[in-house]
Amino acid sequence: MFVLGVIYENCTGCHLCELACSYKHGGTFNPLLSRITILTKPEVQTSVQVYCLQCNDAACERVCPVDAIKRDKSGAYVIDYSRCIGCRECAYACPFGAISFDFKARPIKCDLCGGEPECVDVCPHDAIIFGPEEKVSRELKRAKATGVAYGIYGGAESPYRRKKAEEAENFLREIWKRNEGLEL
Amino acid sequence: MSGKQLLHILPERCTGCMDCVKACPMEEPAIRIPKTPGGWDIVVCRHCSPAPCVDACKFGALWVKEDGTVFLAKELCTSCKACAAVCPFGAVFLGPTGEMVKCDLCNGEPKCVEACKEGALLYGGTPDKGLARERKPVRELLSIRGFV
Amino acid sequence: MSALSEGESEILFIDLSRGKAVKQPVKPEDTKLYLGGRGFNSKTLFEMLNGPIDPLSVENIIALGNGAFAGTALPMTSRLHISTISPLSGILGDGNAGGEFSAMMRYAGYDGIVILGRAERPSYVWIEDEEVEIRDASELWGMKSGELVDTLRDEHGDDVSVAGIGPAGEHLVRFATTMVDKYHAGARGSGAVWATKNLKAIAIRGTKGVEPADPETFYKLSREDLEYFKKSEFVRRIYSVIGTHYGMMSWYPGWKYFQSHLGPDDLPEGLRPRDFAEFEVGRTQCYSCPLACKDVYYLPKSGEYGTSSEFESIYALGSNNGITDTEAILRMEHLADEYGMDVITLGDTIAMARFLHEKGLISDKELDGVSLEWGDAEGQIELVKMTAYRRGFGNKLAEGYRNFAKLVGKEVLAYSYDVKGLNRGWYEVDFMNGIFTLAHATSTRGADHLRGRSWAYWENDVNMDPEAVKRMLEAGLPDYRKDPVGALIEAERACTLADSLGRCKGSINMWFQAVPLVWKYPVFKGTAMLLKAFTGMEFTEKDVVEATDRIYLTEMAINVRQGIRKKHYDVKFPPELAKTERFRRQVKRHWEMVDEYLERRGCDVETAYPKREALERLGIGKVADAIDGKDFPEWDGPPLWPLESYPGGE
Amino acid sequence: MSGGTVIVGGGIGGVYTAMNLIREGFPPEKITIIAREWPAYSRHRLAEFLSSKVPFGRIALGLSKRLSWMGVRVLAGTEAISLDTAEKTVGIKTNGGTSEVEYGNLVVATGGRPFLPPIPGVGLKGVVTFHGSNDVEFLSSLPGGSRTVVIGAGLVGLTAAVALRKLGHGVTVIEARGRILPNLLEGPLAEFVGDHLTRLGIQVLTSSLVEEVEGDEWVEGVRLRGGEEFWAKSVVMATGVRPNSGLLRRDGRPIEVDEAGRTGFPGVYALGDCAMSRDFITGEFVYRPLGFVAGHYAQLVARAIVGRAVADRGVIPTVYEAIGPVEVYAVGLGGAEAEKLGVLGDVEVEGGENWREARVFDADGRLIGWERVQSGHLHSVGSANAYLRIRELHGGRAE
Repeated sequence: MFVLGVIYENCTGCHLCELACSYKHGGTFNPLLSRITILTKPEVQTSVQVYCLQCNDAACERVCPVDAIKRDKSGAYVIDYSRCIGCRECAYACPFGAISFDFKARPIKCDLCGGEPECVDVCPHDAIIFGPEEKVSRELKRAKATGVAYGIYGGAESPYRRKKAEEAENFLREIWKRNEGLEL
Repeated sequence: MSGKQLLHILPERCTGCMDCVKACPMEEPAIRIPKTPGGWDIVVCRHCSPAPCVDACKFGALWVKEDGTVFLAKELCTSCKACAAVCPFGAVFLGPTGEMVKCDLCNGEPKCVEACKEGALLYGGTPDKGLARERKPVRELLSIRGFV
Repeated sequence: MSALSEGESEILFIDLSRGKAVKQPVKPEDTKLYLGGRGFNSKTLFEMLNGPIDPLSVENIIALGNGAFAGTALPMTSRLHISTISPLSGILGDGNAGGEFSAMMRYAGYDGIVILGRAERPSYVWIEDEEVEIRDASELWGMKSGELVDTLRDEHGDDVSVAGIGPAGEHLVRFATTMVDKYHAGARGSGAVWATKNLKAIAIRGTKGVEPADPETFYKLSREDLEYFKKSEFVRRIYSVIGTHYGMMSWYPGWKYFQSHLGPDDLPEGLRPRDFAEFEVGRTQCYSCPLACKDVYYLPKSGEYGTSSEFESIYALGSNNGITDTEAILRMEHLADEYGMDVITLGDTIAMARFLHEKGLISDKELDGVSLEWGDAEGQIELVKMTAYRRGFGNKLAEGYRNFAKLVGKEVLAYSYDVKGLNRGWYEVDFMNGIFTLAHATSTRGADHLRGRSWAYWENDVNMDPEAVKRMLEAGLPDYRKDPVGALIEAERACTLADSLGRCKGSINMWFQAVPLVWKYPVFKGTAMLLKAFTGMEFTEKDVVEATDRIYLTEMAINVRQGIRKKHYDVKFPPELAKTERFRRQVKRHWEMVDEYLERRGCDVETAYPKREALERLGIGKVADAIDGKDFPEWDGPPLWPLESYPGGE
Repeated sequence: MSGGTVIVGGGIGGVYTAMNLIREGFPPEKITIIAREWPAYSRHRLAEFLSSKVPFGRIALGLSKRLSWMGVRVLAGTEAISLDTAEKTVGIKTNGGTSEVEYGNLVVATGGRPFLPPIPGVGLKGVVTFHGSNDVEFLSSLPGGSRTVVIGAGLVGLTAAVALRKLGHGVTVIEARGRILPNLLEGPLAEFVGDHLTRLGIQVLTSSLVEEVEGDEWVEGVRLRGGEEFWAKSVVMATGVRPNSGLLRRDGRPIEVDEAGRTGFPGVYALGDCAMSRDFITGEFVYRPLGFVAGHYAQLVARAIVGRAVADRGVIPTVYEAIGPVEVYAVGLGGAEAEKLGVLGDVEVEGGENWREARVFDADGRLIGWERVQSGHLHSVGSANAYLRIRELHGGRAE
C-alpha cells in the first residue's frame, strides 16, 4: 500500500503544496481550497501539517450517513459528491481536521490525486513523500533522527548546522574554481 | 466571507451543561444534548447541502435560504414528518405541540454558539481551515511546536 | 476572483481623514500598461501627488501593491511593494517586503491599497475580503512588530497577515520600515509615513483565491520554473543552506565605513556563514518560495527568536562598524525588525558617525556619553534602541544617512556616499566597466543594489548556471563588457519587472530569480507567456519591455517633481581620492555614461527630464504634461524638522 | 368563474394546491375552495392535540389564513354534492341551500374518511375514530383513568393509544392481523415496538378479531371472537381510511389519475386521500392515504393547471413516527406492500439492544425499502442513505 507522509523536519512552510493542490482540484490558487494544510509559524520555523492519513477503517468512512466515502484503488478515501449531502459528519469525525470545506460547504479531502499526488511533486524540500508504507515510515524515522542531530528539537548544541554551512562555503569555492577561465 | 456560514459541532468537548439548550431562542429548543455512554452528543441541524429533508418535503416548508441556511417555515408545515424520516441525525424533530422543530441559525447569530463556554460549538465561514486547528491532535501539535 | 483582465480585482483607497474606504476596479488596460505591484504604485503616486511635497506631511500617500502574479504557484511571487515619497531621501521611496501580505491581498480581491490622509487618533485597518474597517489602535500604539502581529492575530485569527510599523515608525525615524508579518521589511522610510497618518497596521485575510485565465498553461510554466530551482545544485547545497550569507563570501562587504572591502579570504571569525549557522534553528522563506533563504535563529543570551538575518544586515551592522560579534549582530538585526528600521541605513549611518568621530568631525561633547569606538557591539545595541526612540544622539542618527551628515555640517556631506540621499558605499567607475556607479546614479529611488546593479553583469547567475547565462547572451542580452549602458538598462528592466510581478529579486540578486523562466526563454519571453496565460490578454516580449520603461520614466517624472535634476546623477568618492587625476578621469567617464544612458532612456541630456516624445511613444503623454517646461525647487534631501519637534525627540 | 380553479376540499390537498397555484403565478382571486371545515388543520398533530392539550390554533394550518388574505375565495361550511363535467359546474350545499359553481379546472381533494368495519355496536356512543377534531375533543373529555380500547394497530391507532396512555387511561390495542403496524414494518421490528408499548402499560393483542362492541346507548366494552371481553368507556376505531370519491365514482374506490393527477374528465384533477397515487419504485398507481402524497400531487396538479409540463416518477414513501419512546422510520416499500405489488425479493433484518433495522430488496437484489425502529438516542440513522439509494436505483431524481 502506498502512503503519503509529511516530514515535519524538512518543511519550511512555503505553502506551495497548498497552491498546487488547490490548482489540481479546481484550477484555482487558494490555500483554503487545498486538501493539505500547513499551519505555519515562520518566526520559529515550525509548522503543523494537516493532511489525510488515509486511515485503515477510517472514521470518516464509518460515520458518513450516506456511504459517500469509499476507498479507491490508490488507497485514498474519496468523496462521492453525487451522494454527499454536506452534513460535515466526516469532518467532525476526522481526528486530524484533514477534511475541510469548499465555497459550497462541500467537504473536501485528499484523494491522493489518483495515485500521483501533486503536493509531493512540488515540494521543494522533499518534505512530502509518497511510496510504500515501509519506505515512508523509514524516511520519517530517518528525518526525525536528522532533526535531532540538527538541533530542531532544542537541547545540546549541534555541530551539524556548522558543518552544513562549511560544506556550502566549500562548494561555493569549488564553483568559483570551476568557473575560472570560463568563456561567456 | 464569500462562502456559507457553518455551525460546527465538536461533541468531544461537550460537558452537558445545557447552556446552549437554554440559550436557544426557539419555543422548543432546536438543539438537543442527549447523554451517550461516552459523554454527550450534540443534535442540531447541519444545514446540509443538498439536504435530504428539503428534498423530502412536499409542502415547500423547507428550503435553502440565500446564505445556505436550511429554513423551516412553520406556516407551511403539516407535520407529515417526511423530513424527520430522512434526516440522519434527528435534527428536525417533532415537538411536544405536534409542530416540527429545526434550527434556523438565529439569522446568522447563533445564540448557542455564544453560550457554549467549552468551544463545542463553533460558527464560521467557508472555506476555512479553522476546524483543523480545533482538532485535538492538531492542537497538541500546535502547542508542542510552539504556536500557543 | 479570477484573472486581472476581467477587472475583478480592485484598488482599495483608504482615506483616513474621512474614515472611508473606496474601491476602484483595476482596468485591464492599466495591467497592460503598468503590470501591477511597483508599476501600479508608481502610477498612483504620480497621479495622486502634485509635488514637490514634504514626505512627512499629510499630503503624502502610501501605495501597497502586490504584483501581477501574487498568490499564485509561480514561485517567489509574494513580494509586497510599498511606495511613497521617502522621508529619508525626499524622492520616490519604494521597497518590497515578503511575508504573506501580498498573497492575502490578492486572495481578498485587491491588487493595490492606497493610504491617504490622516486619522484623528491611532488606528488600524482590518480587511476581510470586501469588508474594510478602520479601527481604534490606541492599545497597539507603542508595540514592537512581534507583539503587534501577535495581538492582531489573537484578535482576528492566526491566519491573518499584518503590515504595520514598530516604534521607529511611530517616532518618525526617517528610515523606519513597513514591517510585514514581524520580520519582513519594506525600506526607504515608509514606516514614518504610516505614523504621520496615525496608522499602525493593516491586518488582512482573503478567502477568494485567484484563478488564472488559462490555469493549465500558467501552472505548467510555473512548475517548469519551480523545477529549475528545485533541481539546482547551487540552490540545494548553498542557497537553501546559508541563504544570503552567501554574500559574505561573494560580495565584498565594506569594512569600517567602506575603508576597505572584505574578500572571501579576509572574513574575520564571527562573520563567516558558518558562524551564523551556529545560531540557526531552522530555515524559512516568504509565501510560495522554494528557496528557504531565511534563517531562523535563536539568541541564547536574550532568549529571543529572530529570522532573516541577511547579508545586508551583517555587513551594515557588523563589518562596516568593525563588529564581529555574531550574536550581537543577530540581536541588532532582530531589534531593527522589532522597532521597524532599515538595517542598511541604520548600520551605515552609525558607521559614518564612527568614521566622522574618528576623523574628529564629531566631537565627544556631541555624543552625550555614547561610545563610537569601532567594534563596540554592546554600545551599538544601545545606539539602535536610542535611534528607534530618538533618544539623545539617536535623535540625529534617526534622520538617516545623508540627513545625518547634513546635521553634522555641510562640510561632511562629502563623506556621505549617497546618490539622491540613499547610501550604497562607494565604488570606482572602472569597477565592472562603470555599471556599479552608473546603476547607483540612475536608480529612481537613489543609490541601490536592487535596481539593476548586480543584474547588469550576471554577478550571481554565473555561479548558478553559466550555460543559461550563455543562452541569455546569445539571445541578445547586452554584454556589460561591450555595452555597459545597454546592460544596465536591460537589468533595470528586469528589476522593474520583478517588482511589478511581485517576484523576489533581493535574496540573491539574480536574473533567474527576478525574471521568471529567463533561463529557458531569454529574456522576457517567459514573462510574456506567463502574463498572457494569467491575464488572458495578448502580451508580447515588447509589451513587457515597454511596460517596464513606462514605469521607469513615470518614476523619473515623480522625482523631477521632487526637484531631481541631472546634477543629482553624480558619483561619490572619498574627498581625498576625488581630487586625484585617476578619479577625475573616472568622473568624466561617469558623466559620459550618464549622457548615453539618458539619451537611450529617452530623457533630455541636459535636464534629465523624460522627453515628451519618449513618453508619448509609450502612450503616457499625460506624464509629459505634468513636468514639461516646469521648474521645480532643486532637491537637497527632504525638509528636515527641528530635532525637538519629532515625537520623543530630545 | 369561468377559467377559475375550483378546489373541492379544505384539507391539506386542497390548501396546498391553492398555494402551489399561486406560486406558479395563478391569480389567487381566481381560486375557489369549497371547504366543509375551515380553517384546515393537520391530522398529523391530533395525537399531540390530545395528549398535550395544545389549543386548536396550533394544529391549524397557518397557510389557510394566508390564503384568505391573499384573496382566495373560500366557501367555508360548504359541501360539494354533485358534478356536471359537461357543463363544468359543481353543485354545492351551504346552510341548507344549494347552488352551482362553474369551474375552468376542478381539483377534487375530498380526502378520505375512516373505515368502519361492519361490527355490531360500532354505532354506539363512545365509539369514535381518530380522524377529526371532534373525535379528539371527545377523547380529551374522558375522565382520568378511563379504559379505552383501540381497534387497529396502524400508525393512527398506535399514536392514539400512546396519547391516551399519556393521559392516564388504561389502553388495550386490538389488531386483527398477526402483528402491529402490519403494513409498515417487518415482524421483528413490529415486535420491538410492541414490547415497548407493553412496557408503557398498553395491552396489545394481535390476531384478534372484534366480534362486537358491547353496550346499550353508550359503549361498555368489546368482545373478541374467542369470547374474551374487555371493559371500556370508549372505543377508538383506527381501522383504516377509505376515499371520499363520491363526486366522481359510486363504487367507493379511489379516483384514478395519471402522473399529473388528471382524471378522465377534462379539467378535472384529483389528489390526496380520495385518489390514487404513483409509487416511485414500481411506477404503479396505488392507494396511499398519506399526507406527503397529497403534498406531492398538490405540486404536480398546480403545475399541470398552469400548463407546465409534468414528468413525474411518483412518491417515495418516507414515514417517521414517534410511538412513545420508539422512533419508527420507514423509507420505500414495506415487505407487505412490496409483496402486494409483486416485487418482493429478500428481507434482511438486523438489530441491537435498542434498535432494529430491516432492508427490503426486490427480486434483482435492489433496495426497495428500509425500516428502522429504535429507542433512546443513536447518533445517526441510515434513513438518508436509504432514501438516496432508492432514488438512485429506481429512475433518478424524484420530481
